[in-house]
Formats: sequence, C-alpha cells, structure tokens
Amino acid sequence: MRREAFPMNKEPMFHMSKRESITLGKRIMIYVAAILLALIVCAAVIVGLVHMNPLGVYKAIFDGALGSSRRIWITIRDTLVLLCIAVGLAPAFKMRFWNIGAEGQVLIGGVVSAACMIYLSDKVPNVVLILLMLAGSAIGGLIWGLIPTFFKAHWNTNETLFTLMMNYVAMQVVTFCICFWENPKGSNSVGIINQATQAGWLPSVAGNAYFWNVVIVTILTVAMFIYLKYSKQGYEVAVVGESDSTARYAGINVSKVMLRTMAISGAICGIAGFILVSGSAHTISTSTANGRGFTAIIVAWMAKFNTFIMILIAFGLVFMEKGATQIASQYGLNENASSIMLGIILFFLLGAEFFINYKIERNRK
Amino acid sequence: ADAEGIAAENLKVGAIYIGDENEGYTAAHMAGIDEMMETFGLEESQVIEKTLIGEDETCYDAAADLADQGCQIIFGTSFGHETYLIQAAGEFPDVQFCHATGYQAASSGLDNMHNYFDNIYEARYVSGVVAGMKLNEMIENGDITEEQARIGYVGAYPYAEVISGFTSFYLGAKSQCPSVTMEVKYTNSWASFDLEKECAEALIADGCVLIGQHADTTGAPTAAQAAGVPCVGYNVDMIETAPDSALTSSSNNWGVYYTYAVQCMIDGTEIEKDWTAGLKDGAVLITPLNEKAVAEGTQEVVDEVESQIEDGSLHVFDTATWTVDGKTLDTYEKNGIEYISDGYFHESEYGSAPAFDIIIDGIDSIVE
Amino acid sequence: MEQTYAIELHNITKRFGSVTANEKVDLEVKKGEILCLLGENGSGKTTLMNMISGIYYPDEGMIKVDGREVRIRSPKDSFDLGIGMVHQHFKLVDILTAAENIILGLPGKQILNMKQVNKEILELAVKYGFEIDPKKKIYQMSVSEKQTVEIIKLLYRGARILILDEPTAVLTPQEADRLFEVLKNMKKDGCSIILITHKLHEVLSVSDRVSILRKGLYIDTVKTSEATVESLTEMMVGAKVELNIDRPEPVNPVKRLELKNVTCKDINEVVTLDHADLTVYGGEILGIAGISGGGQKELLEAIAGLQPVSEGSITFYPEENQSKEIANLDVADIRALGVRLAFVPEDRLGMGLVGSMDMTDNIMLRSYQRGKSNFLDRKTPGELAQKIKDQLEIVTPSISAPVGQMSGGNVQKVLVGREIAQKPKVLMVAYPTRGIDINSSYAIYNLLNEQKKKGVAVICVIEDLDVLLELCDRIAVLCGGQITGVLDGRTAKKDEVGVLMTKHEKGGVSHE
Amino acid sequence: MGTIIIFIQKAIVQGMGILFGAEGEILTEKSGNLNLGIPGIMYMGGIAGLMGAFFYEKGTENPNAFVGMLISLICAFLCAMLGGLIYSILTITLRANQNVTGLALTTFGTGFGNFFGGSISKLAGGVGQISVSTTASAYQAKIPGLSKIPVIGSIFFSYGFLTYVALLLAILLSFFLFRTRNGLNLRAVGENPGTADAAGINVSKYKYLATCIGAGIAGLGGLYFVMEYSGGTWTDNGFGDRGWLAVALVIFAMWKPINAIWGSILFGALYILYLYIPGLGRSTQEIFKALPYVVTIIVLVFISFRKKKEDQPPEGLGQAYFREER
Ligand SMILES: Nc1ncnc2c1ncn2[C@@H]1O[C@H](COP(=O)(O)OP(=O)(O)OP(=O)(O)O)[C@@H](O)[C@H]1O
Ligand SMILES: Nc1ncnc2c1ncn2[C@@H]1O[C@H](COP(=O)(O)OP(=O)(O)OP(=O)(O)O)[C@@H](O)[C@H]1O
Ligand SMILES: [Mg+2]
Ligand SMILES: [Mg+2]
Repeated sequence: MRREAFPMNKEPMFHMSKRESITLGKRIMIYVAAILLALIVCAAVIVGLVHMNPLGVYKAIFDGALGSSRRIWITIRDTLVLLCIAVGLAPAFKMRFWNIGAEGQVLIGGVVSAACMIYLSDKVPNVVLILLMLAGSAIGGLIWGLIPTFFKAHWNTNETLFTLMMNYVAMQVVTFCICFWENPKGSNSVGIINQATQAGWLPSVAGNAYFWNVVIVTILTVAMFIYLKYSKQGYEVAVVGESDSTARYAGINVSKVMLRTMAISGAICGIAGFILVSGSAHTISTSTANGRGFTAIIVAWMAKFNTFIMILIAFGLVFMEKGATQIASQYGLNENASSIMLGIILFFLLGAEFFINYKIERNRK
Repeated sequence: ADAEGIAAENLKVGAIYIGDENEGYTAAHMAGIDEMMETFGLEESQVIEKTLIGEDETCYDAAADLADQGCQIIFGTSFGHETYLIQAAGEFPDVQFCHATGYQAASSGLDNMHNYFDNIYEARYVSGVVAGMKLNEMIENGDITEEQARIGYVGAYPYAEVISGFTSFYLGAKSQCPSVTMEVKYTNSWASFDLEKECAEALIADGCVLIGQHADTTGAPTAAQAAGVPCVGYNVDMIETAPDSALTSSSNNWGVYYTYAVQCMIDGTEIEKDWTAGLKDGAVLITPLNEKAVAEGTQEVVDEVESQIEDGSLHVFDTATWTVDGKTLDTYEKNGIEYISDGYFHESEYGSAPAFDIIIDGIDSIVE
Repeated sequence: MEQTYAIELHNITKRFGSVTANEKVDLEVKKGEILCLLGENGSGKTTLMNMISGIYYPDEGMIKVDGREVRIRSPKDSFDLGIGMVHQHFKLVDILTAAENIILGLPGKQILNMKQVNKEILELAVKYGFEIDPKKKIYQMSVSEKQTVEIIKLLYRGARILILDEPTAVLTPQEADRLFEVLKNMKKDGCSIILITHKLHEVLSVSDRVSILRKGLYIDTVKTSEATVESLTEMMVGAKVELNIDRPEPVNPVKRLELKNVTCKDINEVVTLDHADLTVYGGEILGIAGISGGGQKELLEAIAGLQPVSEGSITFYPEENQSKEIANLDVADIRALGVRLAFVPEDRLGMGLVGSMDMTDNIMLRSYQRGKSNFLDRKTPGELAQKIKDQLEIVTPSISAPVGQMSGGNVQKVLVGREIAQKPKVLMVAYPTRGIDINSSYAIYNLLNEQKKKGVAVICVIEDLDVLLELCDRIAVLCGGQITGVLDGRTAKKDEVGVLMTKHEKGGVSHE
Repeated sequence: MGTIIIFIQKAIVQGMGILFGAEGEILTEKSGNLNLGIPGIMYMGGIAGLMGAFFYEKGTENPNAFVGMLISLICAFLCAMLGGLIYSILTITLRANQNVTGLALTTFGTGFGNFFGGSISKLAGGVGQISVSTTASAYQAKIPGLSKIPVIGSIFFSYGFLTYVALLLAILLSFFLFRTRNGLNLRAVGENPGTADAAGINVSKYKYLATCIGAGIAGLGGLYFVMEYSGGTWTDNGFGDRGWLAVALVIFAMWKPINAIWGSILFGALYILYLYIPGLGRSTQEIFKALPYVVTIIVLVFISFRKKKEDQPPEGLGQAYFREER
C-alpha cells in the first residue's frame, strides 16, 4: 500500500490521558520524587549563592526544624496552627468556595481573643475566660467568613476576591484596635497580655505549654475528616461543590449549605486565631497570622481535603520553613531566601500533581 | 552579674533584629555588633544573629533558642521585643538580656534584664541646627518668607521616643531660625517606604519647605529630592538617595553600647540597668554634611553646638527655649518622677528610653 | 474500480483506561452522501467522530481523507482537511455574537471588519436556506438558533465533510425537518455528511447509507433503501427486539394533583405559564405536548417547587380525602410528599447529576436525607445503583466510575432510573428518551407503564408525538403557556394535537 | 487649591503602578488564567529592572540614561515573564490549580525581590545606598515645556514616560481585545477553551502568550515603583499590597482596560486620601486605609447585583483545560 503522509502531520510523540485511579504507593513515590527534585534545585540555588557544601545545607535544615526539643516543639506548634487553618479551609474548598480570606478570619479570631483577655481577665474566672475566648474567636471568624458568603449565596458575588479584600480590612481592624491597646501609648506594641497573671493563656499541662494546642487541633482534624467523608452535611458540601444546579434540583438549599459550611470554615479559622493568641503569642499584631492563611490554602488544596494528609503537608512546609530560616541565620543568608526555597518546593509539589492525575504514554507504532 | 568574667574566646553573643540588613535601623545595629566583634576579635561563629524577628512569640522563641545555643548575652533591638525578652530572662537567669529602646528592665525585678538607648535627641538637635540654617538661607534668598519657614516631619508613631526626637530637632532649628514652625504626620509604621514618601509629599503639599524624619526608610528623602525640598534624614547617610536635598542625617553608633556590654561580660562587671550615651561618647552623631546643599558656614556652627552639648553648657530641652500654650513649663511629673529642674527637662536621665512626650508650641501634631 | 471516498477509517481503536470505546472500526463516507451512524448508547459513535475532528487521537488505525493518509492531531488539522463537526454539546462562546463565533480561529486580516463578515454570513444563509441574525449574542439564542450558528460556522470555513452528533435530540420535529432540508441542500452542493441520531425514522428519511456500531465494534453498512426500523434495530442490538408500547387501561384512577389558574413568570416578568388548569390522576400517564418554550418545563417545575408560582393553586392529594397545597412549597418538602421530577436538560449533566461522582453517590442524591442519623448510608444506594445498572443495561465499567465519563445516553438512564426507584406518587419526566437509543427508549416506556400500573400518576413531556399518542392515556397540549386542550390519548389524532400546539386561543402571550 | 492639585497628581502617581499590574492581569484573565501571582511578579520585575540598571551603572564609566533605561526595561519585562512562564508551565501544561499556584508564585516572587534587593544593597554598601540615579533620571524626566503650564501641566504632564506608556497600553489592549482577530480568539479561549479548541485555536499557545506577556506588563508596574516612584532604589516589601490592589482593580474595571485607567486613579486616591484629610486621628486613619479594599468589595457586590453577562469574569476563568476531558 502506498503511504503518502500529509506534510504537516507528524505523529505526536506522546499522548496523555487522565488516570482513572492511582495506587497510594505510586502517589507517594511521585511526591517523594518531587520533593527530592525540589531539594536538589534548592541546594543548587543555595550553593550558587553561598558556595557551601549541600550536605551541610540539609543538615542545617534538619537542625533548624528538629535540632533541639525546643525547636521540635516550635515546629509542632507552628504545624498545628497551619493545620488548624487548613482544616478550616477544607470544607470551603470542597464546596468550591475559594476562601482566600483565612488570613483575615484568623486575625479577627485573634483580635476577639485578645479583647477578651484585655477586658475580661479580672471579671471572670480563668476557665470561663478561656471558654469565652474560644467561643468569641470562633464567632468572630464565623462572621468574617459569612459576610462574603452571604453575598455569594444571594447574588453569586465572586468570593475569591471578596475574601481576599476582607483580609486587608481585617488587618486594618487589628491596627485600629492596637491604637487602643498599645502599651505605652503610641508605641504600636501591645506586648504580652496578662504577663503576670497569665489570664486567658492556655495552661501548660505537665510542663508542656502546647498541650491544649495539640488537643484542640487534633479534635478538629479528626472531626473534620469524619464530617466531610461520612456525614450527610459533608455529602451536601460535595454536591454543592460539584454542581450548584444539581444541588438545587435535588432539593438541597444551596444558600443554606453555603452559609453553614462557611460558618464552620470561618469559625475554625477563628479558632486558629485563638490558638495563636491564647496558646502561643499572648499578644496581637497585624503579623499574628503572618501569611499562614495563605500557606494553609496550599496545604488544604494539596491534601485534596483529606485532613490527615494535611498533617503531613503542613509539617513538611513548616519543617522546610524552619530549616530555611536556620540556613539563613547560619550562613548569613538573607532570610528572604527561605521564601524563595518555599516557592520552589511548592512549584515542584504542584507540578507533581499532574503526574498523579494524568499519565503520559509514548504513542505506539 | 558574675563576679568572674568570661574570656573573649569563650563568649557567645546573640542578637535579635526586627528587620534585616536592608532596613536602616537594623543595619545600624548590625554595624554596631560588627564593631564590637572587631574590638574583641570575636569569630563569626561566636555571634548568632536572628533577623526579621517579629514582636510576638517568635521573639521569645529566638531568645530561648539563642540561650539554648549557649549565648551568655543576648541583645534585642525592637521596642516590642521587650516583654518577650523579659519572659526569656525569667527563664534563663544566667544569661544577660539587653533591650534597646525599652523601659521595663528596672521594674522587671530581674537582675539579668537591661535597657539601653542612645541620646539621639542630641544628634537630632544638631541636625535641627543644620536645618535651621538652611531655612535662614532660604529666607535670605527670598525663596520663602519668615512665616513660611515650616518644617514637615515624618514620624512613625506618636510616642515619647518620636516626640522627644522631633522636639529636639525643632528646637535645634528654632535656635537658628526663630520663626520656624513644624507639622508632624505619622505613618503608623517604623519602616514603610511608600507611606513615608506619601507622608512627606502630603507635608510638602501642605506648604512645608523642609523635611525631617523619624522613620526608617529612604521614603521621605526620595520625596524631598523629587520636590526639590531640603531634608534631614535618620540612621543613614541620605546623599545617595537625595543628592541635592539631603543636608545630613542624625544617626546612632550602637557599637559603643555593644562594646561596653561585652566588655562588662569579659570583666565580670554588672551591666547598667539603664544605659545611655550621647555625642560626648560618640554614641550619636550626624552624618557628614552635604556640601552641595547646606547653608554656608554650617560646619562651624555645628562644631560649636556639638561642643556646647558635650560640655553641658547647652541643654537641648532648656525650658527657656520652648513653651506650652504660651507658658514656660517649670514642672513635669511622670510616673512619680519630676523631670524638670535646673531650667531644663532631664531627658534620658531616669531611664534610658526617651521620656519627653510634650507637644510644645510651634509644633502641630495630632496625638490621640 | 477503486472509488475515492471523502473519508475512510481503517482499524481505528480508542481506549479510555479500561473502557474500549472503539475497536478496529472501519468506516467509509462517499462524496455527496449522507451517512447515518447508528448504535446504542455508549457504542462509541461520538468517540469515533471526535477522532475525525481532532478532539481525540486514535490509539491505533489510520484515517484517509480524499484517499490520502492523514494525521489529525487537533481540531485545526481537521479544519484544514475540510472536516467540521457539530458536537452533541454545542461549542459556542456565550457572550460573543453569532458572527464572532463563526469567524473564531480563522486566519485573515488582524483588524476585524464585522460588517463584511455579517454580509458573508447572510449570503451563506440565503444559499442554504438558514435564518440567522449574525449580531445576536449566543446566550440570547434558542437551541435551534445555536445549532444554525454551529452549522454556518462549518460552512463558512469551507468544510466539505460535516459531522453532526445527534443534532435533532434537542430540536422539535418542525425544527428537525428544517434542518434536514438544509442538509439536503448541502449534499446537492457536494458535501459529505455524517449524521448521528437515535431516531430511526429520521435515518430512513434522510440518509443514503447507514453504518452501525455495537459496543465499540463496527457491524455493517447498509443502503438505506434496503433497511427498515426492525432490521436496523436488530443490527444495533444484536438480537431481534419487539418495538411496541402496550397501553394498559388505567385501573381505578384517583385524583392526585389539581392545578388551578397556575401562572408563572420568569425573571424578566414575562409570563411563561398562563392560568393553567389541569387535573392529574394516579394510575394514568398524562402526556404534555407543545412546541419548545410552550411552558412544559415551567409546568413541571412549578409542581416540583423549582419555579415560583405567582398566581393560582396546586393541590396534592396524598390519599383520598386528604389534600395539601404545594404551590411555592420548598423543593425538599414537595419531594418528601412523593412528588418526583426527572428532568433531562439539554446539556444532560447540568441538572440532576454530578459528573465527577459515581453512580452510588448520584443515586444517593435523592435519598441521603432519609433517616435520623447525621451520617450517610452508602450501602443501600450502592445496591440500588447495581440494580439500576443491570435493569437498564447501563454501559459503565462499574458503579464506582464517575458518571461524567459515561456516554450521553447512559448518563440519562441513571437519571431516569433513579427517579423511578424512589417509588413516587407523582412521577414527572421531561424528555426521558432525549438522546437515548431505541432499545433503551422502549425500556424506559415500559418502566413508565409499570409505574402507572402501580398507581403512580405519571406526567411526561415527550417531543415525539407518535410516542405520545401510543403511550399516554391523556394528552394536555400547551401553547404559549396556556393549556389549549386535553385530549384522550386513545382517540386523538396527530394533526389534532398539532393544531392545538400552535393555537393562541385567548389572544395569546406574545414572546417578543 | 494647590493641595488638591497635588493630591490629584499623587493619586495618579500611585495609580499607574497598579494600572500596569491590572493591565497585565486583564490580559492574563482574558485567557482564562487567574494569576494570583501578580503581586510576586511585580516584585520580580522591579528587582530585575533595578539590578540591570545597577550593574550597568556600576560597570560603566559614564552611564547613559537611555541605555540604562533600555536595559532595565528589558530586564524587568523578561524576569516578570519568567514568573509568568513558571505559572504557565504549572497551570497550563501541568494543569495545577491556578489559585494555589498563584499564591505560591507570590510567595516566591516577593522573596525573590527582597532577597536580591538585599544582595545588591549589600554590594552597594548598605541601606539606601543603591542608587541608579542616572537610569532613574530617564524614568523621572518630565515633558519639558508642557509640565510647566500651571494646573494643567502638573495634572497632565508632570510624569515620567512610563505613565504615558501605561495609559497607551490600556488603549492598545482595549483595541486588541475587542477589535482584532487575535483578541477575539483570546477572549474565546478564556470564555470557553473547548470551543476555542474546536474552532482550531491553539489554546495552549494563547494561554501561554497572554499569561507571559501579561506578567511582563505587570512587571513594568514593579519597575515603575522602583524607578519612577522610588527614584531607583530598593526597600523590602516596598510596594506593600499594591499587587493585590491590581488584582482587585481588574474586577473593578470589569475586565475592560479603559475602565482600569480611571479605576487606578481612584484606587491611588483612596490609598493616600487619609493623608490629605486634615485632623484625622491615628485610629481614624487606620479606618481610612481600608478604603481601597472596601470600595473593591462594594464594586464586586454591585456588579454581581447587575448580573450583566458582559460584566462577568471570563467563564473559563480558573479552570485548566484538557481536551479529552468529558
Ligand atoms: N473522555 C472519556 N473518558 C472516559 N471514558 C470515555 C470518554 N469518552 C467516552 N468514554 C466511554 O467510551 C464509550 C463510548 O462513548 P461515546 O460517547 O462514544 O458513545 P456514543 O455512542 O456517542 O453514545 P451516546 O449515544 O449515548 O451518545 C462509553 O462507554 C464512554 O463511557
Ligand atoms: N439510602 C437510600 N438510597 C437510595 N435509595 C434508597 C435508599 N433507601 C431506600 N432506597 C430505595 O428507595 C425506594 C423508596 O424507599 P422508601 O420506602 O424509603 O420511600 P419514601 O419513604 O417514600 O422516600 P422519601 O422519604 O424520600 O419520600 C426503595 O425502593 C428503596 O430501595
Ligand atoms: Mg454520543
Ligand atoms: Mg448520544
């Protein structure tokens, strides 16, 4: 048979298709490969910048994150906060509600906690105070989350940008409050609140200051997993997320589900603010959330709403961040290098998802 | 604290900075640490510096981590670091904690907690003199009238450190140009380039003909240069940024303190609770005058004023030179301390942190 | 003698994961002919056409155009070869005008001259007998207008081989007839046309030859003149099938629903349902006829609570001597009473199903709220899903595969199967066989009859009047939002219904 | 009176940097990519431009302002495009989630800017010592005669050339999107990539180009802040939240570049308004500083009320496209 190929048409070399499923082992392998690649690139960058032994770099990273029991606990503490926010974001994202506003919700939760500590510490017993702070911060975050949701539910207002803007409004709210709480006047610094009485601080248990942080976040993580996977409400969240019109048609009250879900999301983010203020910082400032609300988005997304996988990812990110900080301080590198490294790692992890969702085959023939 | 000193080669020093080398205030502290290291011949590995540490639990983390790593003396540089350092000081009684700009060391009841601050108001007064002479030149040249001699001041926050700073600057200017007035605007931030620039621009728009600053970036000089208005900087030499406008900057030499404190460690002597030092000790200074911009004869007057301050014949806050609501103040009590005596306000004598927080006549400033 | 075909496929195979959509398929299309492609749902028709139009790339096999072997890697390659496809789901940009959609992706002068383009489009429309307003935006268009745009788009870029995937599934019979006129004009002009449809009478009336696929395999090609409905069905299914609908007499009908003066308005305050009066009985099938936009959808949605009722009442009789007003009640409350709606929208997946979820989770959509527990029961719906899959012969690798990956017709079987499984008191189905192959269509008609025998009040909207007349006990005809008549299904004539469908009795509701 | 003129002038100065960012983002979003990395990309553009000029001025005896300007312009554009390219590879080829990728890019870009800002600051000998005044003078040069005209001169002609580039770009972009064939194709890609693909448009190519060029344009916003606004120096986090304001401005402008012009000036005005209202206390000032964000929210709500189809975001915004997806 005579073959006369069309000049413009060459056979494509590769062909990609969507995977139907992937084994856990393969999935983990892909992620591990991505992290290794990322580390190699990071090391290359660092070596390029400071001309030092890459092995020393890795040791420094490990040292920075887990080098002493204090560092281990700091890493755990920061992981918990990041995890808590990511857990809060999970239901929202599962509903395809782009809550970029965690940063603001955390801040508002923090402000409410701080306000309780400042105004109520001498009026109520400590246990009551802490419970009030917990509830108050949850309600604060909830309200901050519900404002954009209300508009989304009724007029389909774009939530990505609404929540983003709410972050900055929250930031100004904090600055506004600081004008009244600062000590001394005009210093813009609130300082440790109730340093002497420790009123409103999550108490240490058996010498461990972060016992309650662990307890609260663990409960939230497990509860959220069950909620999303096995509860009827969790199922509704998934349906609304997949198709608004189908949900309506199935008799799901979409606005209600949206508001309910974001109330939960906002409240948990608010609680993260409480954990920050009551469980570690004992103060409030505009940097209380410190970008964690944004990093948590990445955590929640990469874990695909599985709160247990979030633990790993949150830990991984905090680990790298602490490690990078250590490199910076050890080798006199500017601290901002850690953002660059974090960015590179995230790029690789995000890119790795492709190989989990798709497979590439060489075309036969 | 110890009667016995620590040999220089066994010393380990920690420093906690709010910013990094890109930010003027921190850069000045870093330079001071470097000077101290050179003085004692310390190795790089003997000094651990932590940059970009916020005014929250990360400061405590950093302090505790430095102590864990064996630092015997730890410096913290930002005002908001103080409570966290006190927390760490309570936990590590064998480590000396020194905090710049703070005021709580004495009242903390902790032996190992110290405050330090330079008498920057002295340098600000001198830089005010430079500004006042420039204003005089402008009046003489007919660029402005006497009434138009108005200084715009970009402040960070309305609190004592800033108020003390701009008042001394104003008094310096007034000592040369009696008709001068001043308007202060706050950025609500220690270091924010754009806010400082906008703030300076708004002041210039409001009729200010010279810009001073107490905030840490080059924002104000940038605005001044663009508007063709003379300016006086802070922390660093601004001539690169504003080659035609920058007159001089008031600046700190923190090396004086760091050398002092580390010397105490070596000698095994007590570090002062509230340390201050000024022009006389070389702890504060003004950067070299910009010959292109300053009025003629400025250097001579500056030298003269400096020597007067150093020998104590000139008091910056001499009550004869300023009034409040048209009246001369002869008493000012704060926290149970009488600050005014012998005809002047005793700045930084009862505590290292500045205490002067009075808005005097001639200065427009909103304090909430 | 070797004849050059417009397009030839040899040995084409395409797999999606574990699904083999096409296996070693051969197909030839002559120049100037209309070839129908026939096959059950999921037999691989759309997939095969997508490979000609560059959406998919075949795993194996060869494609020849005008006798030359070609590689079609993208829609652009396909265009360059003069091939154009109208997809089952339209490929149009909503906010652009018809003309803008038509010139999309074409080479030419950078700066657009829309006047010139509009003129050319109108010329083309006149040539083939279309009606089109080039300046109208797509989102303001009806389905058939959109389809017109799709076809002109192909003609405008000089396509000589046209593929139409189920173009008539969403058209009214009148619109379909108009389309066929156009296709015949194009054929006269020398174009080759591949037409996919499940409506055998269309196959018999317009095509020259028919090719048949079954479960991804190529079966045969026959001349239309030698084929009958029965012979084609047999080839498709692979066995002889009975093609008739029985119509048992209603036993002991009880009043279930009563609509009085029901009026609905859309968001622009235009009346869509105009003082409708209707009574529905359990144990009978009530058909609804009407041209598209006549208010059928609104009628069903008003009953289901999906459409606000601005005037009138809808009374539901759960038992004898019990009554409940359900107008404007909450969707979920109405559902709880046993009133079910299975609406098959034009884009199928848009309503009723969640594409990325599997069959079990989709089945659950209707029943998950059952029970007091806050947690889900996945077992019962899983069993039900398996049952529906077997009963309706749904083609899917498993009940845990996402329904979005199923073929159009199979998706729909899931939808209808689920509603029927809920044992409703009132079952409303709209376009239940839209895009469903003939064999499955009859399966669905039989399911409806079973429901009727169980005493369910069945309301169905079906466009095919022949089916309506064969299946329903009574037929209510809608026109312009008004009910223009209710006929007895056993005695009514087709033209009688036709007249009522276009009758504006009370002066009518104008749609402009 | 004088104050008002200066206020308007400063509002415009503030607005132009945001305008570049918004223009870049409009182009990007029109291709269906929501690039939340714009804030980071602006930093990348800014620092690269500054570094280009810095090394040029350091390495040359008598640096020429025009050459410095060209070098910095090219460096800024290319480096910002690199940011866009990272985003494109991840979201277009590897189909990573757009929002998450964008946020990661912002982290990366901001760190990138501050890190290298710090590095050259060290090279230059300390804080505030980086100065590329020769190059900056090219950016800051005003139109000679016209800028001297009272009132009109200061409102319309007292800016460096980048301001006019920004304005011209808005007009060109508008023309491109709504009057040209490629613009039409691009809009189709953003609205419905499947349709565009079926119409023979190379979806990936359009997305790549729009995203990378969009990033380049946004990078000019960074350059503007570094050169014209800051006079050729670097400060950490010097542009603050303006990158986000640029993203907000896109919505404010309803994806129309011409609207972005006056939108950017309004944003600029709101950004500095508190400084020009006499007698504001410190806490009240803080409330005023929230204005640009609050106004964006109000606009967002307002356009969602109107539900006009033409004012909505591109329909395919935020979604990856895979041809074989069902
Ligand atoms: N992109 C895809 N991913 C996974 N499976 C697919 C995809 N496209 C088609 N299939 C599968 O291939 C088979 C054939 O599908 P196709 O759409 O070609 O059928 P069809 O003959 O057009 O059916 P219908 O008449 O219902 O439209 C089906 O089993 C379907 O589930
Ligand atoms: N969880 C479930 N998911 C899906 N189908 C179910 C479920 N439970 C029962 N079914 C099926 O639904 C059908 C009707 O069940 P049931 O008798 O509970 O109806 P019902 O009470 O009228 O429903 P509803 O409460 O929704 O009005 C049965 O055929 C049963 O197989
Ligand atoms: Mg099909
Ligand atoms: Mg079909």
